[in-house]
Amino acid sequence: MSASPLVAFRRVSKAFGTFKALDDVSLDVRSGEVMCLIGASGSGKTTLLRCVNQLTRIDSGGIWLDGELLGVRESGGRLHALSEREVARQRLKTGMVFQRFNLFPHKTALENVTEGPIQVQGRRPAEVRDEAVALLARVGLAAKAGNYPSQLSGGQQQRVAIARALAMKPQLMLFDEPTSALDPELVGEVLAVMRELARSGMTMMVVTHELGFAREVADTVVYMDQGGIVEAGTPAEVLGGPREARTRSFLSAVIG
Amino acid sequence: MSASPLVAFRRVSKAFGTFKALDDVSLDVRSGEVMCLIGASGSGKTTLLRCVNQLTRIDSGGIWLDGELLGVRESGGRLHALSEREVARQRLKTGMVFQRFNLFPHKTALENVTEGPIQVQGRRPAEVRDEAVALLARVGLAAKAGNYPSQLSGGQQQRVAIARALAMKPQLMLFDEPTSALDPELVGEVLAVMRELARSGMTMMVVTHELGFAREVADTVVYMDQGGIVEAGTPAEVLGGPREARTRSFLSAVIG
Amino acid sequence: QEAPKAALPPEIARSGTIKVAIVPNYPPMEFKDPATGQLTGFDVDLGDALGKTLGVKLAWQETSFDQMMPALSTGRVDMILSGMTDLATRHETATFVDYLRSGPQFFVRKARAGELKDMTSLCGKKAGASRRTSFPREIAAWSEQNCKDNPVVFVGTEGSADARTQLKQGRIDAAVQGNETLPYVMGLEPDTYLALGTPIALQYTGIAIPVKETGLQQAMAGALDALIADGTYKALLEKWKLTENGVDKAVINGGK
Amino acid sequence: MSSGRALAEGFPDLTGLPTARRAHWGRWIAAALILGVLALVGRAFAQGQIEWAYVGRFLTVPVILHGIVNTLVMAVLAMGLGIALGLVVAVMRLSPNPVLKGVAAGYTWLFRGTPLILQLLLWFNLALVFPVIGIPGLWSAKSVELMTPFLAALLGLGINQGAYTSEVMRAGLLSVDAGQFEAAQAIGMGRLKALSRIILPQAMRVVLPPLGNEFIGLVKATSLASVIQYPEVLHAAENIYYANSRVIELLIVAGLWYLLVVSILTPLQMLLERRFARGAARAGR
Amino acid sequence: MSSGRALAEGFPDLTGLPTARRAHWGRWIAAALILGVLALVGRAFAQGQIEWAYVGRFLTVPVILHGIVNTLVMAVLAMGLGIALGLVVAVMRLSPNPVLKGVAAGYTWLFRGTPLILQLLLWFNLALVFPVIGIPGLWSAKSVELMTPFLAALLGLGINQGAYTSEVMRAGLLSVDAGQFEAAQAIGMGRLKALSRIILPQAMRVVLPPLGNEFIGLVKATSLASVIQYPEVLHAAENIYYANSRVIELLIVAGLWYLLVVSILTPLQMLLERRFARGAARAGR
Ligand SMILES: Nc1ncnc2c1ncn2[C@@H]1O[C@H](COP(=O)(O)OP(=O)(O)OP(=O)(O)O)[C@@H](O)[C@H]1O
Ligand SMILES: Nc1ncnc2c1ncn2[C@@H]1O[C@H](COP(=O)(O)OP(=O)(O)OP(=O)(O)O)[C@@H](O)[C@H]1O
Ligand SMILES: [Mg+2]
Ligand SMILES: [Mg+2]
Repeated sequence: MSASPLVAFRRVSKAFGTFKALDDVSLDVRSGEVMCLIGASGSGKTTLLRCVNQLTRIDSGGIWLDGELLGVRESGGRLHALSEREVARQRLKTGMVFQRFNLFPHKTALENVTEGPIQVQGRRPAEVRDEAVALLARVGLAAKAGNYPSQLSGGQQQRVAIARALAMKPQLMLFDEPTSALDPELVGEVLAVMRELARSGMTMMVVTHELGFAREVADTVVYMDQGGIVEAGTPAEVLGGPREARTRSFLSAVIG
Repeated sequence: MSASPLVAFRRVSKAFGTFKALDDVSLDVRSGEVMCLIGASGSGKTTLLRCVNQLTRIDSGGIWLDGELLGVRESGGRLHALSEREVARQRLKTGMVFQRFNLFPHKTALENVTEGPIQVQGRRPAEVRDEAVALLARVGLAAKAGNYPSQLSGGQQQRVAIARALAMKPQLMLFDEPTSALDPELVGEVLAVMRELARSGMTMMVVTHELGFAREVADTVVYMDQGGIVEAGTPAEVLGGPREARTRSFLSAVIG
Repeated sequence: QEAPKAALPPEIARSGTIKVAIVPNYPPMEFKDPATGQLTGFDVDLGDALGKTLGVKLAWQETSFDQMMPALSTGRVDMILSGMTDLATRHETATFVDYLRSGPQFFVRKARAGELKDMTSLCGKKAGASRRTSFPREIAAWSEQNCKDNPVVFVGTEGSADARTQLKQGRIDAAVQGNETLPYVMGLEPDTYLALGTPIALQYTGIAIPVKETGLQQAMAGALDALIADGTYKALLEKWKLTENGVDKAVINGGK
Repeated sequence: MSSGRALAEGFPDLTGLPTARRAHWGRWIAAALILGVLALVGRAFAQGQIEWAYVGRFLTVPVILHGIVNTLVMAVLAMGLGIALGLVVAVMRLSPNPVLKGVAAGYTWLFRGTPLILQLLLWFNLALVFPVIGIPGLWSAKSVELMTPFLAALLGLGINQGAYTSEVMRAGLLSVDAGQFEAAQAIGMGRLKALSRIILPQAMRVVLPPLGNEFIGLVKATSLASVIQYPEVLHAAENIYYANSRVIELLIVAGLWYLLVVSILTPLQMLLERRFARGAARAGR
Repeated sequence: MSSGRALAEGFPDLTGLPTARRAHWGRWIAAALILGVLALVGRAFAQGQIEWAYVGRFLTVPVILHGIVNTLVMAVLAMGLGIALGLVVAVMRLSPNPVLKGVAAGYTWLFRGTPLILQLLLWFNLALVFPVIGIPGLWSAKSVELMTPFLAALLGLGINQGAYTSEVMRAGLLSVDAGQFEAAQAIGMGRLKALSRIILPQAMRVVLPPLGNEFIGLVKATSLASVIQYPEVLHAAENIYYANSRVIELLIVAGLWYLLVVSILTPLQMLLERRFARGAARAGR
């Protein structure tokens, strides 16, 4: 581990009221690494992702992305929150895929993908369009570019959401249970796209309950419980022979 | 089968548009009989019950309840529809329990039970109250009389719905999948109440997917398909050794 | 001839226009010709003649009755020339240059001429007049004097047109309007109305000018006297059938 | 917490550092600006040509007090009429009979489509159309005697309100689950009883908030009845300023009263809403 | 169909018998009564003291046509102002800053709580409070010259409308799923861009129907601007009846025009609604 990690969490804590959603978390994600986060409901997985994307603001500690401290600037021994504009700039380095897709319902699949590059990055529409069409083709939806989200199945919508995030050319992709709102027969098509993405070298943090996917694709599996990281290692280590009792009982419950 | 049946369907048909929901159905229900209706979705089970209760009006044929022709009067070789008031009177002979409970949300459990006797039958409130309390006790909800439906679990709501129907002292109870909107752990308490009711001698028509209940409690099991009765007999005959191929394939799918 | 013009306030002399508020709802004093929509009436003719004498143009500003006095206070207009009755209560805000004498007069429907022969036959009856005028008080005063304990019942209406509408329906027995307007109104609907007796009070109608604008007051009074002297005034009176109502000379604040 | 992996060096521990709260300068400047402008406006009003002494003097004179009472009486009665009509019309619109349906739709269209002031004047001047009203042979009366300002205002406001209320009611009735009507039928209730005891009380939850708005609107619309001599508060204020020319001052008096009434009605509405939310607390649909 | 069981005797086969349709006497009698009454009313109107010739003659005179154009121009502009204000105020009410929130709530309370006619007169007579308006040292103007009937009507109607519209907008903004805002943030949009490109277009679906009602109300409320001499259609009608005393006839002329406008607006609203339902066709939430 000589190269500096792409993402570094150091002693990150976050509480909602008195409830500690993240409790002193430290973690590295290397460039090109695919990390799967698993854990029971309420263990803080979503919160961890949202802190990287600054949809949630952390209480203490620090997160560095690509060497840059997120959300705050240190000066004179104090931390100063960044402006909305600076936060928006930092967000561009990450792409986020939500559990409930959150596609823009009033825009077609293509418009969903081009919206960010054109409106936020201010790039030339013609050029962006071509890229977007290519991206949609990459997620297998070339034929659906003109469809509105309501005219797509859940799996198709989630693939558009992935294309939308990729269109911003992020360095890191965040997935929050991307398949858990899907009917079982649609899960496969989304996982296939993610698998392809992993193979292409994208750094990914994936919250998922799909242990098969984790076992096959992840470089690292992280098991979380009660806002903390209980165990992290290769899929073989964490899923195959967990050291911690908590991990074992969780895995046996999930596999059933 | 010497005594006249409590309910008699003769050549009953009902179409919605061009779709035949009931197709020339003839059937007898004896007084005191517990009849379970089974069949695939869309086979016409609900429609059959609703015709007895006149929530749905039949197209042709006749249904007699307690010797009285329902919904129409014959005179001069023609059938004349009864007035709303006469239909309401005929409805009092049946009690209906819906899949989705349909309790009155703005009234307490007790008020739900007393509403009919006081408002429709015009009986003395004090007397009705005492009976209603006894009925709630019978379905195991003496302690919940003052609760609003929103403060009750699904199983409790359904038991209140049964008490509400019983309060009208019907001759026939109709149940339309009374447990299928319930979480698995709540199904038992409702079936227990129905079992007790069957034992007390109430005539019952029950649409259900609970084959165990049918096997144990029913006198007759009727299998419906495409708006018609395919097979009817004792639970042992219909569930144990169905004669018809359609029944066999349905049963294997359900138990499967 | 030079005197009135010299009295004009410098600002008006410079701009050459006087802004005048007018409410065109009081034929024949001022109204809009239904056919052409043009502003017309005695006040309009008189104003234009006054303007000519003074060598200025009159800019007529149509307004509503409620809005006339505020318009004078805010300086939106320089004066009001709109059949306004000179009342002592109004002297706080305005000084009046009186140009007509008139009096509120009862009139009834011709159909009831037999029953309502003279003014005293109105005692105990209902009489209506615009509540925006001083007529309510004058009717009360007249009733006090002439009817004793069988007073005229006053009904305040939205305007004189409304009073006539109510008279036609028989909602009121008599209406009161300034006698200067009666000939015109009776001409509109011939054989409908009948004037009763004589005016019940004597009032002045004047040009309202802010109290502190003494120069404008002098100019107007002077110009009016000039018109009276050269016969223009008399010709206008004849044109609008107002010969009964003329004054011999401009009066300042003649109202009580 | 042990993560089982070595962590890269070079990222300092920030947990000890205090975080300076970001000052939202933009927001606070905007707020300060607005407050400043409000203060200026207030000062100007206090110093302007408005004589506040008049406002104070006339705020509680008997005519004005009487006017505000009349306003409230009329608003309450007209709302009552409007609700009754609105309910009947809403039920008619949902009926299967095409004639009833058409009449109900026409009523809504006509009375929502024409200005209230016209409707008031037409009612008040009904005698132009029907000089005599009655049941031939049985009873009759001269319309002008029957159609007092009070009755004309009540009919005009109430019937106009009925057109608006019918739409609110219709939405309310449609919001109640169809299963409720069937459950009521199943225990032998007729249409009317089911409507009054089962459907309506549940519809109230949806109906009350817009009805509250409508009522506030109606309180203010009552001022239009001044054109037909109904002595409501604006009429009273007008009568005073016709005599003393203090137009703006008297209008402010009326405005303050309206503001008071509206301010009282809002919490009242909340209370009613809570009353009808009975049993729905945790329905969690 | 074989039921496998013997059926009891004594129940005749009714399938051959024709069913006499039940005549809904009650309903048809009600309908007939209503139609009868309508016919009578119509006849009375035709025969009453209303001179329909006048209605016909004045329906299309230039002053009236000019009036209805002015009505529409004012309604459209005031609605525009109202929507802009309503949007800003709605966003302010949802902001975390307590001052902005308070100012927004106060605005809604004040302008919804006072009669529109008072607001119109206050704007028109602003010179009572501010004789001169301007930026000190830079530019100034006499208020009475600035505050024409047109501008006063626009401000009065628009600002009042803004108070109502803000509530509609607030409901609309709240109706959009919070995930949409997060998704917009996630692709790097700022607050404003997210609002204008993502949230608002979706809120329109919820906002349009009540906004349509508000606009119809505004068209009719424009008639109040006649007190400050804005030459809208009712003002034009009044000017004519002051001269010829045909009060009811001219009011009917104005009423017919309003009715026409409202009748045209309703289908227009439908069209707009369909436009903004883009993509929502089968969302099936
Ligand atoms: N905005 C919030 N306000 C209050 N509590 C919150 C908020 N967001 C999350 N929480 C709480 O923080 C805890 C951790 O939430 P988080 O969503 O990170 O869990 P998770 O591991 O993603 O669970 P799941 O598998 O259910 O998505 C939960 O108990 C949740 O209730
Ligand atoms: N009111 C209606 N209008 C049109 N079609 C109807 C109506 N009610 C029922 N149907 C149709 O009639 C058929 C029979 O319906 P029914 O509800 O009786 O079936 P079921 O056996 O109760 O099925 P399930 O197990 O799904 O409740 C279905 O295809 C249904 O779509
Ligand atoms: Mg989560
Ligand atoms: Mg069913």
